[in-house]
Amino acid sequence: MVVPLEHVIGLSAILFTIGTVGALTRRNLVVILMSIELMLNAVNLSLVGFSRAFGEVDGHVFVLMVITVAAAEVAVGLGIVISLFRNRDSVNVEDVSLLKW
Amino acid sequence: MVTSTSLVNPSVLAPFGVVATGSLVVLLLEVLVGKRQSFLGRPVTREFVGTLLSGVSSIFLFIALIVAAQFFATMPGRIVFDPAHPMVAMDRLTAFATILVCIGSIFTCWLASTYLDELRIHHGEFYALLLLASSGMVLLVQSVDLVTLFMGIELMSIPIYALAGFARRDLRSNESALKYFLVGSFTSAILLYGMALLYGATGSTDFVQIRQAFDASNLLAIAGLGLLVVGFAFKVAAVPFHQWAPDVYEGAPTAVTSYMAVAVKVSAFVALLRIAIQAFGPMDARLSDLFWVLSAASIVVGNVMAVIQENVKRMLAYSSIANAGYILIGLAVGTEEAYAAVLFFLLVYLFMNVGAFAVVITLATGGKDRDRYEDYAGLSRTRPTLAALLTLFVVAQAGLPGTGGFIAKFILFSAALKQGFVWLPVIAILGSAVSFYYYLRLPVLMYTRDPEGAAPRMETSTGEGLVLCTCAVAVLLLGLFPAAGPGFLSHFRALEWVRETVALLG
Amino acid sequence: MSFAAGLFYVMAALAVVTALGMVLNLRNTVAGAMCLVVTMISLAVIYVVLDAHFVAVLQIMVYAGAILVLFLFVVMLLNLRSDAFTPSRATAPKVVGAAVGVAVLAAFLAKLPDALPKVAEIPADFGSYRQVGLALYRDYVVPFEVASFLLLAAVVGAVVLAKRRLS
Amino acid sequence: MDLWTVVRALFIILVVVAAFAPVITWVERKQSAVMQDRIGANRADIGGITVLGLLHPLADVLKLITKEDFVPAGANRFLHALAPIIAAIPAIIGFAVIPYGATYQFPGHEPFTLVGADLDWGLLYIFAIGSLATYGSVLAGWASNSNWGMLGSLRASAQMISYEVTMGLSVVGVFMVYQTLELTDMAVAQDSTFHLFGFLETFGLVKTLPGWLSFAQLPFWGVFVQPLAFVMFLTCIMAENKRPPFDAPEGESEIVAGYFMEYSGMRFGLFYMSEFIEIVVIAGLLTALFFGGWSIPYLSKDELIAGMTPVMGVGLATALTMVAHVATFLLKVVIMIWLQMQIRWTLPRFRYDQIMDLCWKIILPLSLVNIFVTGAVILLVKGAP
Repeated sequence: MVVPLEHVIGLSAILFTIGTVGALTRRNLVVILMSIELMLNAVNLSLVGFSRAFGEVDGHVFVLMVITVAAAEVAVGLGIVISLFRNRDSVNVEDVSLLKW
Repeated sequence: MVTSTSLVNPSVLAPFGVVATGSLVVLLLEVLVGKRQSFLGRPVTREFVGTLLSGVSSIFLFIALIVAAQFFATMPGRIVFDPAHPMVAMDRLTAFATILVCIGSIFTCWLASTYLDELRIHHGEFYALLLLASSGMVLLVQSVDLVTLFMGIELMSIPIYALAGFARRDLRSNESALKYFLVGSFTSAILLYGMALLYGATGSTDFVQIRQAFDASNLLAIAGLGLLVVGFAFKVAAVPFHQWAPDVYEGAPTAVTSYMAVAVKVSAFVALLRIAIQAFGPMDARLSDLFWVLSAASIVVGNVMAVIQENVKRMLAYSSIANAGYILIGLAVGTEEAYAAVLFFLLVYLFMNVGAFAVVITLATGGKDRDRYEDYAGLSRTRPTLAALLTLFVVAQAGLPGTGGFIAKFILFSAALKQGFVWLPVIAILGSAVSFYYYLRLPVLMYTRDPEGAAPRMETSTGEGLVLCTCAVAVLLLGLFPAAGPGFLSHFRALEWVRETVALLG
Repeated sequence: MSFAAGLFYVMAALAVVTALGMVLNLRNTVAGAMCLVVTMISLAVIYVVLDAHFVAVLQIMVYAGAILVLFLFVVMLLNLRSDAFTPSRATAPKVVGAAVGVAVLAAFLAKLPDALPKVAEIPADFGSYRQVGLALYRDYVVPFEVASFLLLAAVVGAVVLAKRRLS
Repeated sequence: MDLWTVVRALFIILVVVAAFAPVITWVERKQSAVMQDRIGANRADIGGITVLGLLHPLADVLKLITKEDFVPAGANRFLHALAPIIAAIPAIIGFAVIPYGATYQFPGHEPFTLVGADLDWGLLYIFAIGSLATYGSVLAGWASNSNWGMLGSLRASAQMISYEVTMGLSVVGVFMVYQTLELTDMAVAQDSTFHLFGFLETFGLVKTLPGWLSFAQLPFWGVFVQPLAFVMFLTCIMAENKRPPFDAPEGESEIVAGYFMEYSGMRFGLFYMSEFIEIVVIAGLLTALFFGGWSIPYLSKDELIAGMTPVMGVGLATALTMVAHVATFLLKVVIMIWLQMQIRWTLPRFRYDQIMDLCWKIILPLSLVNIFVTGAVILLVKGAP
C-alpha cells in the first residue's frame, strides 16, 4: 500500500464530516442531496481502504451495492423534487413549511 | 474466499421471492388489464383494476405468510443461504417477523383499494411499490450480513419514499415524501458509515464473524456500533431522532402512514434485535445504556408532545414514538424474557395501530382525510360501530386491562423490573398515564359531543370491514387469552410462540 | 514519495477543496454540482491508487457520468438560476453545528491510527473486474439479485412521482 | 499499472488524433458532395493550388481562430469557457486503449504491444471517458444563458445518459464471447477463424463436418458472432456522438443550434472538432470490437510470421507483419469512418421521442435478449463452467 491506511480513512472521515455538515446546514434541496451523495462517497472511500488493507474484495462489492443504491435514491429523490416543484415554485427547504420542520 | 455454490439453500429466500415476484406480476397485470375493455367478463374500470390488483397482491402476500408460517411451525434451528457466506437466514425470528410484515402489508392492500379511490389517486403502481417495500422488509428481517441488511433497508425505504408522495397533487403528500426521503437517505449514509467502520474493525460483514472479532476497546468498532444504532434510531423514530415522523405521518396518504407506522417499525426493530443479539452477543453495557437513553427520551417526548396535537394522525405519530420507546425498554434490558416481550409488543402493536388508522381511513371521503379532532365529534351517532372500534383501539394503546396493549406492557415492564431496571418502567408507567389523556380524548369527543361539520363517509367497504374486524378480534384475543384460551382457542398461544422464538436465537 | 503516493495526496487535497466548494457555495447550484464532479473524479483516481480499478471505473461511469448528470438535468429542468435561492438566514447555529462537527472529527482523527487493522499483502489481480465479478456472482449473489429489485423500485417510484399523467 | 505509460500515450494520441480531425471534415464535405451530386469543397487555394479542396480545413481553422470570441450577456463566463474543453478532452483521450497492432517480439528485445495504454479494463475505460463527455454539452447550454441552448442541453443530457445504458448492455454479448474486457485480448481472440457450420458438430447433428462444409470459414470477428450487438452498438454510439440522425440536441431546424448556439470562434471549433475526433474513436472502437482490430482475415499473426521467416528471417518478418497489421487497422478504420458518413448523409433526423423510444423500447429489450441467447449458446457449446 503506497500510503498509510490512516490517511485514507482520515480523508474519508473528513469528507463524511463535510457532507454531514452540508446536509444539516444547507437549505437548498439539491445541495442537500449532493451532500448526502458526498457522505456516501466518503463511506465508499473507507470501504475501499479497508478492503485494500484486508486484501479481500468484500469491500469492493459493498461499494458496488452502495453505488447502485445511490443511483436509485437519486432517481427517486429528484422525482420527489420535481413533483414538489410542480405544485410549488420553490426548492428551498425553508419554504416547505406547510408541515412544520 | 470464493466458494462453491453447491451447498446453497435457496428455500431460505422463498418468502422474499414470493413477495418480489408478486410485485412483477402486479406491474405486468396493471399494464395488460388496464389496456383492455373487459377482463374476466367484467368491464375494466379504474375501481375494478384497483380491486383486482389489491386482491392479487394480497394473494401473494398470503402465500408468503403461509410459507413463513410453515417455517415457523417446523423450523428447528436456523438455516442460512450459503454456509460459507450466510447473507440471509431463516429461523423462527425471521418467520415470526415475516408473518407480521405480511399481515401488515395485506391490511394495507385491503385498506388502500377504497381509500385510494376516495382520494382519486388509484394507480396500479401503488401495489407494486407496496410489494417491493414488503419484500425489502422480509429481506431486512432475515439478513445476517451487513450487505444484505443495507440492501433490505433500502429496498424497504425507496418504494416508501414514493408511496409517501403518492398523492402527487397534494402538497402535503409531496412534502411528506420529501422529508421522509431526506431523513431516510441521510440515515442511510449514517448507517452505512457505521457499517464501513464495523467492517474495518472486524474484517467482515457477517454478523457471526463480527461478533467473534468485535473488540469493544477499538475506536472503529465503538464508533461503528454507535452510528449503526443512531441510524436505526432514525428509522424507528426514537427521540432525539424523531422530528421527521409527525410531519411525514401527517402528510402521507393514511394507508401509507399506517404501513410506515407498523410494518417499517416491526421490521426495523426485528433487524435491530437480531443485530443486538447476534452481532454483538451478550449485551454490551454501553449499548444497553444507549438504548436506555433513547427509550426514556422517546417515552417522555412522545407522550408529552402527543397531548398538544390537534390532528389525529399527528397524535398517532407521537404515540408511535412513545411506543418505540416502550419497545426500546426490552432492548435495553436485554434478557430473553425481555426480547420475548418485545416480540409480543410488536404483535399487539401491529393490530391496535393498524386498527386505529383503519378507522381514520374508513372515514376519509371526498378526496380528503378526516383527521382533525373535531371531525370525530359525535361519531357515535353517525357511525356507532366505527366509534366503538376506535375506542377499543385507543383504549388498547393506552394499555387498559382486557386488551392486548395491557398484556404487552405488563410483561415488558415486569421483565425490566426483574432485571433490576426500576427507572425505565417508572418512566414508562408515568408516560402511559399521560397517554390516557390524549387517547381518551377521542372517545370523549365521539360520545359526548354533537356531530359537526361535513358528514363522514357512511359506507364501509369489504376490505376495510375485514381489517377492522381482524384487528379488533386480535386485540381482544391477545388481551384476554395471551397464553391459551378455552376450546379451539387453545391452539392460540401467542406468549408461548414468542418465547420459543427467542429461546431458539442464541 | 512515489508517484502514486504523490498522486494520492494531490487528489485528496483536491477532493477536500471541491467538497468544501460544493457545501460552501451559496449561490450557484450548477457550480456546486461541478465541484462534486471533480470530487468524484479525484476519488476515482484515489481508488486506482488503492488498487480498486473496477470500482474506480464504476465510480466515474455511475457517479460522475450518470448520477451527477441527473442532478444537472433537474437543476436545469426546474430552471434554478442562482437568484432562485435566498442565502440562508440564521448563521449562528450553523457555525456552532460546523464547529461541533469539526471537533468530533478531530477527536476521531486523533485516536484513529491505533484502531486500524494491519495492511495485508494482496494478489496481483486484486480489484480487477474478474475478481470482483466472481465475488459478486458467487458470494454476494443475494444482494446482487436484490439490487435488481431495488432498481425496479426506483424506476417505478420515479415514474410515479415525476410523470405528468399516469394512466 | 504504470501511470506514466498512460500519460505518455495520451500525449501521443492528442497529437495524432487532433491532426486527423481537420482531414475528416474534408472527407465529410466530399462525401456529402458525392451523395448530392455536387463537387464539394474546391475553392480554397494557395497560389492557385487547391489539392482537391484539402486546403479547406486549413482555411476553416484560420477563420475560427480569427473570429470574434463572443460571450453572451448573463452567461457564466467560467463555465462557458470550460464547456468546450470538457467536451473535447474525453473525445481525444478515448483512443488511448484501442490497439492498432498486435504484440510483437523482435529477437533479443522485450515484447511490446501497439496500443496507447494496455489496461485490463480497456473497454470500461472508454465507457467511463464517454460518460464524462456529457458534461461538455450539458454545461455549454446552461452556461450561455440562452433558452435554445438550455433546451439543447436538456435533450443532450437525457439522450446521452439513456444511450450510455444501452450502449453498455449491447456489447455485453461481445464480452461474453471473448471472455475479456481488454481490447488487446479481444483483437487477439478475433485473429482466428471459425467453421460456419460448426454448430452441426456441436449439437451432434453430424459426427464430423464433411469436407465441403468445413471450407466455409469466417473470421472469428464480432460482427459475425454478434451481429445484433454490432447493429445496436453502432446505433448507440452514433447517438452518443449526437450526429445525424441523432442530432436532436443540435436540431438546427428546431432549436437553432442547441447547446452550442452561443458559441463562436475557436470555442465553437472545439465542439465541432470533438465531434469529428469522436468519429475516429468510434471507428477505431468498432474495428477493435467487431472487425478484428489489426487482424488480417484468414491469415493469423503467427501464420504470417512463420510463413515469411524462411525467406527473410524472424526480425524482418515480424517487422513486415507489424506494418501489414497497422495498415489493415487503418484501412478498417477508414471504412468505418466511411460507414458513419454514409449513415449520416442517408438518414433524416429522428424526432426526439423516436430517439428515446428507440433506446428504451427497442434496443434495451433486444440487448437483454442478446445477452440471454449468447449466454445460452455459450453454455451449450462450452458446458457449465
